[in-house]
Amino acid sequence: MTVEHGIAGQEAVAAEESPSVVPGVRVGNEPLRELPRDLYIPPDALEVFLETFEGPLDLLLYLIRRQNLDILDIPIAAITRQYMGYVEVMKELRLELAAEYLVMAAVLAEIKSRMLLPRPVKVDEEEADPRAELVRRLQEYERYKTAAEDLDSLPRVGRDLQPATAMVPEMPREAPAPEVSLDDLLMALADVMARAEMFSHHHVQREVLSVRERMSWTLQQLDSEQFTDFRSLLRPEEGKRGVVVGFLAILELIREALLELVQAEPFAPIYVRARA
Amino acid sequence: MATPPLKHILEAAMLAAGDALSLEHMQALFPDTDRPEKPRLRGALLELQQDYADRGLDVVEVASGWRIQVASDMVPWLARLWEEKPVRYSRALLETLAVIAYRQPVTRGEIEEVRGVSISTTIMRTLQDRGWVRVIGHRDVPGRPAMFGTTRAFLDHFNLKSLDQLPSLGELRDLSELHPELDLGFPDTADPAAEEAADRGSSDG
Amino acid sequence: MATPPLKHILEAAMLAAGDALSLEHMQALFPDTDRPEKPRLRGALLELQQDYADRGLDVVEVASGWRIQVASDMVPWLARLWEEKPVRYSRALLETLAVIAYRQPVTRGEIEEVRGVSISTTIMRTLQDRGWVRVIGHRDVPGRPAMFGTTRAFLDHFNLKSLDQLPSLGELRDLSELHPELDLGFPDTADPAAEEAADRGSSDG
Repeated sequence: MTVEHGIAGQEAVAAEESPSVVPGVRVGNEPLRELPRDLYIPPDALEVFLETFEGPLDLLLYLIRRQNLDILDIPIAAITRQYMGYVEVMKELRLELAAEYLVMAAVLAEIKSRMLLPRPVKVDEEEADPRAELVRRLQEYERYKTAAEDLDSLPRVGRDLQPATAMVPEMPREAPAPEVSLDDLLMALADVMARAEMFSHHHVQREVLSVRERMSWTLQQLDSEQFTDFRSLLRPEEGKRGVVVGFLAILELIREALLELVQAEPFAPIYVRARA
Repeated sequence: MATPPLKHILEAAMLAAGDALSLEHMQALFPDTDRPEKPRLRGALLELQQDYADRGLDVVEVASGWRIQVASDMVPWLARLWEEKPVRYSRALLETLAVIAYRQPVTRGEIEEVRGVSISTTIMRTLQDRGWVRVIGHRDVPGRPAMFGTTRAFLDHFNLKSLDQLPSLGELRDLSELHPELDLGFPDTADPAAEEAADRGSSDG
Repeated sequence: MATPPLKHILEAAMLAAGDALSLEHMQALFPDTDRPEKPRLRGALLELQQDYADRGLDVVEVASGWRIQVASDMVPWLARLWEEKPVRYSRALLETLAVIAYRQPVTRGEIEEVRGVSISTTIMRTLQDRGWVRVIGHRDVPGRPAMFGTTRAFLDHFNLKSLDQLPSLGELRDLSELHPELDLGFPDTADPAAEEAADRGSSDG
């Protein structure tokens, strides 16, 4: 019996007492007579136990740490055999066996075979220990596994601490009015116009917005009760263009039947009134 | 573990809960064997009340129990605590505003016709409350619907001197590029619709 | 209206917010003309910290600002305040979070390489839904995989001010650290494990 089997054997009291045939578990074509000797947990807890591994690296680390081995000096043959034992059990218990476990099995087998080969007398600097990559990955994984445990032990909200909150009676919330950019507005209009098919050929026209604006202004000057002097709606100080715009606005309003004109006699003052 | 003073346990509990706790609920914090009687709880709460005097916080009894709350004279100092996130206007509101700007004077019915959907009263009220839109008359048709137009405040907000400074509908079309069949000059655009249109254009011609 | 002491305004604000407030946010509580400088704010917060000593409440600084929280030694007394037990996180989730926290920016593929297993979409979604992890860019390699990093909310949740405060990662050691003296003279017999392996290899077969 090898050394690590000895250690495992001392731990594996439950495994030693296990029934000689594990029900329903077959390895290859043979029923599994015994659980792997290094299992130290009762077989009925095996499934739960195996499911706690976070992957092949986690399982390997467990095998190494359990025997107090230095991660830099893994007895690859022994570890490989133990690893394969667990993988076989996982397969037979029909645990959902991630492909990563099988990949790791292949990696271990390859390292084992390379270590069996006779080594050249002169060791090249380049020729690294075949375990190097595995050791690197194991250490890397172990760092983060430990980091995860550290993280879990940090005080955290909801478990170890709770932000303190006081009620606020009738809070006067000054909700600021939303900002709207001109781009937002124009995009909204482009959308609505597209929907309304305003852009189809025969509708495309030069919208004279100043006329529209002036129509609004003109309407605001008017009253449906009394007449307003037509001339007061045109503002010479705006120049020729301003007068034309004002005039067009009035014409447009008449066309839309929004106002009416009255002239008592030729050349008399023209009066305007909003149509009631 | 040493037991903290009762008033500090109650203080922490009320602040952790962030809401009122009944005396029964406070009692339930303790194991059966060490449950303080209600008079003791009340005593501790009154002590807390004294500790809190002049601190901007009150320990008060309300219908559902006791709670810690910000004192009313402190409230004005917190008014800006939540004001940082302005709400956003809905798409419907922006479209309505755009239609009013471009088609004024315009009635609600006319806006609905352009947009193809009905407009909620809330939207019209919001636009008027904001001071961007006002009623500028009534159309002389049955029902005398109000006609809306934009205001000076609207122009000011968008930093415009007059509505003329808004792009024309034609320029807007370019902005949206929604109808590429008009873009006959650029047959090599990636838009398949444009290519299709260009194809048709040549075979038609 | 008399101005209350600065520390009381800040206390009320933090308690009203029920969460961390940045110094900038605290400054914004005051009108432009009367905005306290950050050193003054810090001074007031340190005063508060002293006032709170031995009271079962802490004034702490975390990533997104300062908050008042129920001290951890008080939490056992409040355990019965909530019906539900605090959530336990799975090892898979914690390990994934640890790799992201220590190695950011990191792609999902890189996390999987470190952990030696594929990572479920559920875990990545949970971490993002909780707001602890977010996509902070894409690596410029084929497929442009998303790179993940942690957020302020992550630091806040674990009561940290910055990533510096995370416990330090373990050291990586090198194989050459082992038996260096043997490697010098007897390169071909230096490795006892290889011999052992050879032994067993033959007996296993």
